[in-house]
This record gives sequence, C-alpha cells and structure tokens, in this order.
Amino acid sequence: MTLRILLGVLLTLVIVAALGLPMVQHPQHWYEFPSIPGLEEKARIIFFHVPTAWLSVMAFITSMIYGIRYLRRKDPMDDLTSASAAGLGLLFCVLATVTGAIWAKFNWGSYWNWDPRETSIFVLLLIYGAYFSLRAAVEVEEKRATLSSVYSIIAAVTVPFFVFIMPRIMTGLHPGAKGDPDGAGPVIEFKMSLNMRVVFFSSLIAFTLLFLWMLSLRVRTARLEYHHQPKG
Amino acid sequence: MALRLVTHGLRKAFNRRIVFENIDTSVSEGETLLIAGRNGSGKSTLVKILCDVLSPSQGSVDITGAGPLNAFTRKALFGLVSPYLQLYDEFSAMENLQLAAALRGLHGDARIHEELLARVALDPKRADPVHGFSSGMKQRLKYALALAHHPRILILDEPMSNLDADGMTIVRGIMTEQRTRGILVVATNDLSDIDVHERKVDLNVRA
Amino acid sequence: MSVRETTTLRWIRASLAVFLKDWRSELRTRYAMSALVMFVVTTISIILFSLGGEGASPEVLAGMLWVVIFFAAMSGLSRTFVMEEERGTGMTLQLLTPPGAVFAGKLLFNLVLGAGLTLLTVVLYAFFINGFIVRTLSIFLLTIALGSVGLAAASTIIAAIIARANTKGTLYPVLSFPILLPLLMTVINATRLASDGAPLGEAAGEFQILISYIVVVITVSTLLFEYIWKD
Amino acid sequence: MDFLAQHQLYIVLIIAVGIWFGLYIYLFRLDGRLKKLERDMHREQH
Repeated sequence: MTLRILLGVLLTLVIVAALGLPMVQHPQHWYEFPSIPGLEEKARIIFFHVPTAWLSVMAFITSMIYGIRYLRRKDPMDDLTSASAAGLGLLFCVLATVTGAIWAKFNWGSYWNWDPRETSIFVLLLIYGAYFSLRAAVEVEEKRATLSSVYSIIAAVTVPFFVFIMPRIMTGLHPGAKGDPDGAGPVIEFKMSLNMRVVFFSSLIAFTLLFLWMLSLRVRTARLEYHHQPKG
Repeated sequence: MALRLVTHGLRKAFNRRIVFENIDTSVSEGETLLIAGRNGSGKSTLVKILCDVLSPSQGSVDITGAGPLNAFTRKALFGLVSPYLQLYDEFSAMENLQLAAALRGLHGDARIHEELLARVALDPKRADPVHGFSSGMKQRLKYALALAHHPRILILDEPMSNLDADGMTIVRGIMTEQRTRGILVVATNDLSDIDVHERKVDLNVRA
Repeated sequence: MSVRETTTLRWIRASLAVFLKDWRSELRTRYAMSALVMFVVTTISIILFSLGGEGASPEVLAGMLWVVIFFAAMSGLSRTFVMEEERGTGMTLQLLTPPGAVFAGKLLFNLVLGAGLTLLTVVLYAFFINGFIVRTLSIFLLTIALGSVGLAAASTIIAAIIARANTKGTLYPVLSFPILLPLLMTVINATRLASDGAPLGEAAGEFQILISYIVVVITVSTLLFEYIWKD
Repeated sequence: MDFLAQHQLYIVLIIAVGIWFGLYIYLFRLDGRLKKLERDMHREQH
C-alpha cells in the first residue's frame, strides 16, 4: 500500500519536474535544466520516451522468463504471467513507437527513418504481434501455453543479434549511435546535467514500479478469471 | 525382477475439463489389464499416456523390472495397436516395417518382417503401397508393426476394429501369446473382445 | 562402453531414418518440391515483369534475391512437420523414436531442401536478372551457404510450432519473419558487399554473425523441441 | 489567456498530470475491487 502511494507521489513529481522546470541557456539554480541547442524544449521527451522503451524490453524479458518457468513446472499461472507481461509490453512498445514517431517528425523531419533504435522497436512490435497471433490461433490451453513459451524464448535469443548487426548496416539518429558527432556511448550519458539525471532515473524507477503494479493487477485478474471459469 | 507397469494418481485435463483423475493401477508380467469405458470416457487418452506419447496433467507412469531405460529402450518396451495410429501410406507394408525398425534405431530383419506379414495374412500384399489397403488390412499391418520388436508390453486399443472373423482369430492368438511373455493391456468397450483379465480400470465409474 | 556406443549408433540410425523417410516420401509425392519450384519461378518472373527491361541498382537486386528466397522458404519448409500433423502420423513417430531424432532428421531434411531452394533461386536469378553482378565470388558463395543453413535452422523449429498450432501455414511467415530478420539483414548486407567487390576480409563480421546465429538457433531449438513435440 | 499562450508547456503539464491521475485512480480502484473479489473467492473455497 505504501509502495503504491509512494509511486503516485513519485510519478507526479517526475511529471511536474520533467515538464515544469524551466530550461535556460546557462542554468544558475538547481531547478533549471540546461537548454540544448537544436533540441530546446523537445529534449523533455527523454523523461517519458526512454522509460516506455525500457519497459517494453523489460516486459519482453519477463515474458520469456515466465515462459521458461512454465516449461519447467507446467503451472498455468506462469503462462498467465508470461502472457500478461507480453500484453503490457505490447502496450508500452506502442507508446514508445508513437511518442518516438511524433517527436521524430518535429526533430528529424519525418515520422520514420529506419534508424537502428527505430528498427529494433519495430522488430519488438513484430515479435509481440506474432506472439499474440500464435496465442489466438491455439485453442487448447496447455498447448497454447507451451507453444507461446517456446516462441518467446526463441525470439528472445535472436533479438540480441541486432546489437551487432545494426551498427554494421546503418548510421543512427539517436544519441549514442554510430555517427553521433559527440561520440558514441549509451543513451543515458547523453549531455544530461545532474538535475536532469535525477529526474530521468526517478522516472525510470517510477515507470518500472508502475509496470510491476500493472502486471500484478493483470495477473490477479487473470487468476480470478481462471478460477471462475466453469470446469466443464 | 518381473516387469511391472504402475500408474500413480494419473490425471488428465484438456482446457481444465477433467478427462479422468486418480488413476492408480498396476499390472505385472503375465497379467492382463483391461481399460473399460464408453466412447469419450478417456480410454485412448489413458492409453497414450501409458505408452508415453502424451504427458499426464498430474501423476506418473512408472516401469520397474525392465533394467536401465534410455530414450530408445523405453520406447522399445511398448507395442501399440490403435485406430489413431496412422501408417505412412505412400510406403508398402514391408517398407513400413523397415521404417519402424530404423526409427527405433534398429536394423530391420527382413525375414522376421516377412514372417510377421505371413502371420497376419498380408504377405501377398507386402510390396503394395498402404494407401490401397482396406481398413481391415491396415489393422492387420498395425499388428505386424506392433509385434516386430517383440515388445514386453503390448497395448491394444479397440483390438478388433475393422477385422473380419479370420482377423479376430489371429488377434486372439496374439493376445494369448502376449499373456505368456509379458504384459497385455486392452482398452475396449466390447467386453466380448477379451476373456481373461486380472486387472481392470473402469473409466465409466467416474462419469 | 558398448551400451553407450550402440545408443549413439541408434540415435544416428533413427535420425537418418526420419530424414530418409521424408526424402523418399518427398520423391514419391513431390509434396514440397513442386510448390517450391513453382514459387521461385513465379516470383522471379514477377520481378522480371516489374523491372520491365530496366535495370535496378545492385543493392536493390541483392535485397530482392533474399526476398525471393525468404518467401519460397515460407511456402515449402513447413511441409515436413505440417505433413505429419495433417496425416496424423506425428503420433506414430512419437511412439517409435525419441524427439531428438525427429528434430535431427527434420532439420537435416530442411537443410537439404533449403540448400536446393537457395541454389535454384540463385541460378535462375543470375541467369534472368541482368543487373545482378557478383564481384567477390568468395563472399557470395559463403553467404549463400551460411544463409541457407540459417534459414533452414530457424524455419524448422517455427515449422514445428505452427504444425502443432494447426494453423496450416498461415502463421508461418508471421512467426518466422522477426526470428529470421537478423539473418536476412546480415545476408542482404553481405550480398551487397559481394556485388560491390569488397575484399573477403570486409565481410568477416557478417560471417561471424551468421555462424553464431546458426549455432544459437540450433542449440536452443534442440533444447526446446521436446516440449513442442510431446503433448 | 496570454499567460497560457506563452507557456504552452504548462498546458501539456496539466494534461499529463491529469492523465496520470486518471490512470492512477483507475488502477487504485481496480486494485481494491480485485482485493474484495479475492477475499470472496478465498471464503468460497474454505
């Protein structure tokens, strides 16, 4: 209960700080963000866009882990968790894609540029889509659980290959990609002042908590449904 | 130590619909287990679980007295005749027998295969592709396939289906012989199929 | 010692039996082959018509080659499992032989089918599509070889999944595409390097990715196949 | 009005906070209702 209230307060603070704190050329006070030439106010997306993208990956991994657990123990609850995580993953994946695309239109001039990170999120969307098409196609529960667990594991082992493939094939627009004039590095290092970092990591934590809460709600709903269905 | 097939608390459910549960039974060498039950009572499901082509939702099937078992020797214990066991019908009867032996990781012995086909009165058709066979002939070929590796546990699901009087006589002979050298399991709803049984699982009781 | 040896022998014999059964059955029924050949011929002729005598850049043509191969594979490589499921012989196989042998045999069959399909596509493509040039043959041949192995490896396990899902192949491309995308992107890039005449060393990274992809996919498939195969 | 036109960001902020509150209240109530259902279910079983 306390955790839930803490989450409520934390995310409210994050939203207010991320959108409310002023951006100035030369920050003098702790509450002022530095303004990055060429980005200005548009830089604020990082507080929301990155956490959603992070969650779509987290959900994908969660789904795979529960898939493995299902195969080992054959407990239907593991499959419910796996599917619930995938459902949330799809939601956050769509959010990350849409927010990213709108932002890209304003900053890079077009909604979609096939930059490495855009391609990766597209692949993730495809995998989620395939996962749910597979689930929809199988009627027997045990079979559906087994097949979709296996699929999520296979998908999860092939996705990391993109990390090696992307830089060989395309130059990126996202910070930290090959061709960034300020040098390559993880996205988090990207020209963030201390106060931005605090807000950014608080946002990551808050979104992760939100994900866990939503996941537990979904799993509990699914469990109730599962026990409520007549056995016959 | 004599061969023994034991089931512990078998339960099978599809989509949470329970087919059967708490099946505890055992059968030893020289005995016959009868699985009785009307259509849809789960006879075939139980048979599939016994010969390890379907996993139970709960419980286990244990085999004792068969020595150490690996992926192949475990499968080699069982011979199965059943309506849902399909043959490769682009191949001939002999080819099916050879294929089955090779799939078990064995060298097929053509002479034994010919003898078997003679026993089920299929030897004139040994080189014909199976898709031209009548359903009774296919049933006979399934007997040849089930017996080719001298299984210690012979499981017959609806043993007499599609057979004529001659075929039934052959099958009765096979059942008598199996009783002397191993375990016989028969699943049927026609009790006239089988005259001796020491153990019985009645799936009607539950329903 | 001798027990172990015979067990290994039995594995080899059983896997080969699965492969040979599929192979002889294929020769008798032409179940997958005719569809594959027709698919390749049709797709290449459509590309010819749409180019209409005009050339396209080598980059585009390198990509198109793999489009043909991918979709042809999607039309044929699932047959080996779908056929068992359609005819109900899956249970016969389960009764007779361990899952590992089934997977090894089916994988071998798909490797052969995949290699044949890639070879056919490449020959027809090189013959009919004018602008398609390969300057570094070594890169091209390695790419073709590794690409067809990777394609067969990934599509075999997906084929096993869709055969169990009773969807008769409609889901096959949907499930395969995200899994095959890393492979496709790499082989397309490598083919492009071959067209550009890059030295062999330049494609070393691509080959590393392809080889590790093949190793990972085959290992994971082998571990997971048993769960799919047994109900 | 003039203030808002100059500070469009505050409108965005208000909308964002509004959406978050809406979601939060929804999740909170869902949580409560689930708890009640779970209690009922538990009692049924025992």
